Amino acid sequence: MSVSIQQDDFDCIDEYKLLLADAPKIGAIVTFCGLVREFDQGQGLALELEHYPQMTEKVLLGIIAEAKARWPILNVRIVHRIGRLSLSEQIVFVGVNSEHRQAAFKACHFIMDLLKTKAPFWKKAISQQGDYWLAAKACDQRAKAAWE
Amino acid sequence: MSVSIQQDDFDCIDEYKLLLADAPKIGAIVTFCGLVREFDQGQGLALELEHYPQMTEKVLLGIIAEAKARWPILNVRIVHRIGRLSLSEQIVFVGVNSEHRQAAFKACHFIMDLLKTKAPFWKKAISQQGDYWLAAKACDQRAKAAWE
Amino acid sequence: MIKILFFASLRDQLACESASLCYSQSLKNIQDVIALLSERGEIWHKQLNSASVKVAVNQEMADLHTAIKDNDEIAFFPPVTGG
Amino acid sequence: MIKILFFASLRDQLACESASLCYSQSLKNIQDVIALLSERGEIWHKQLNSASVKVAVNQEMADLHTAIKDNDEIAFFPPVTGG
Repeated sequence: MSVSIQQDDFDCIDEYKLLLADAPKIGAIVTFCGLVREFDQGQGLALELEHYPQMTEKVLLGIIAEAKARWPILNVRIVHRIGRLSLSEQIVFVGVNSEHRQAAFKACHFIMDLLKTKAPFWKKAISQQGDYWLAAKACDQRAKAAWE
Repeated sequence: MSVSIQQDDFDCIDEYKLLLADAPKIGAIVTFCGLVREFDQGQGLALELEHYPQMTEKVLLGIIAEAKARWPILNVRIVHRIGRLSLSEQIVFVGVNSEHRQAAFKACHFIMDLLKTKAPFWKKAISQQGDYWLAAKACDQRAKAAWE
Repeated sequence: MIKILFFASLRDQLACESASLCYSQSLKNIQDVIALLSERGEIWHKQLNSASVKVAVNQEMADLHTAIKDNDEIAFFPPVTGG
Repeated sequence: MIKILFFASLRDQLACESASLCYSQSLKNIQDVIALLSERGEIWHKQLNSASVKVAVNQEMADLHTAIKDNDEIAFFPPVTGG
């Protein structure tokens, strides 16, 4: 299991291959990739991602440990980018492998829901309508609460 | 949305890129990949996958239509291999993209659970312990029932 | 003519991949088709009347009471195990 | 010394990225730290007493009653929005 926080883009195929390396012990790989979606009716230009360095890794490793305690998963890989990201760019990758699919599906979904509400990242919208910090969403809190 | 049934291996990155092509309209891509896991205490050699040609595509397109009716997803890609597959080989890929992550997570999980119980594929185990047809699993029926 | 297909372990047990039946008005539904095929011998009777056997008519899942007509394609198979 | 960090919109509003406080035994918990920082002005008072502000001590989530000690790193920030 490993976590990378980086400005550079990542290659999903490299991340996927890392999870594939556990075959034939594993039968399932589930991946999530989050992208910069268009916003402000086409006037959004980019997101600027900031984080709290040492805490981020600590929180993400804690979330992975919690997922491992809940489901029989073998390996987890998290990559999260920081800095300025244009529309369509990759922001975050979460990949999980396991023997059976249910564990990988649930763990990957759980990790994303907890990352969204616990990992110290913040997004600033860069927009033709002006720049502004994004507000946390109530639906993300509800998604996290559903795992409790 | 598209479905491929093929003997040849598939490249996850090609499938991923197809789903990425909808950016910046989408903010989430969830993928599942199923692999041939080791079995029979290391004596398993391969799986032989058989299917019912025209019905398979019909069932899979029906499952995709059901997922689209339940969640706001944009695109779905399913690839399922047939023929003889050795340990560690890729069997099936399901990829879903959407604006928000919950829809892609749920739809991808749903499609796999329904594929497992409704799509006419059968697996024969090729093993040093002898060849045999795999039996359907009760847990797969329960996973499907949980979506009703 | 009605085309009948058998898949996977069921095909192996019956040693038969496909068969054709002449359509007649006495073949109203799947139950009638199974009754007719069961006359082929003990193994046919046993396998086609098993609680686990699945049936599709024209590539759509069906059951014992599904009506059939001339030129239908009927498939019998065990529970699916793909993915 | 206690190191204080501010992130994202909170840092922008306070126009302050980091600060240091001399540790003293009167600084028992986060509440005491907020009281001391609030003396810096109206904006500090308002922002640090907001219901939405989050706090971490040594990179672990904390609350008003979390005890502090010398050399701790305390961070204040708005609700997270990553992923």
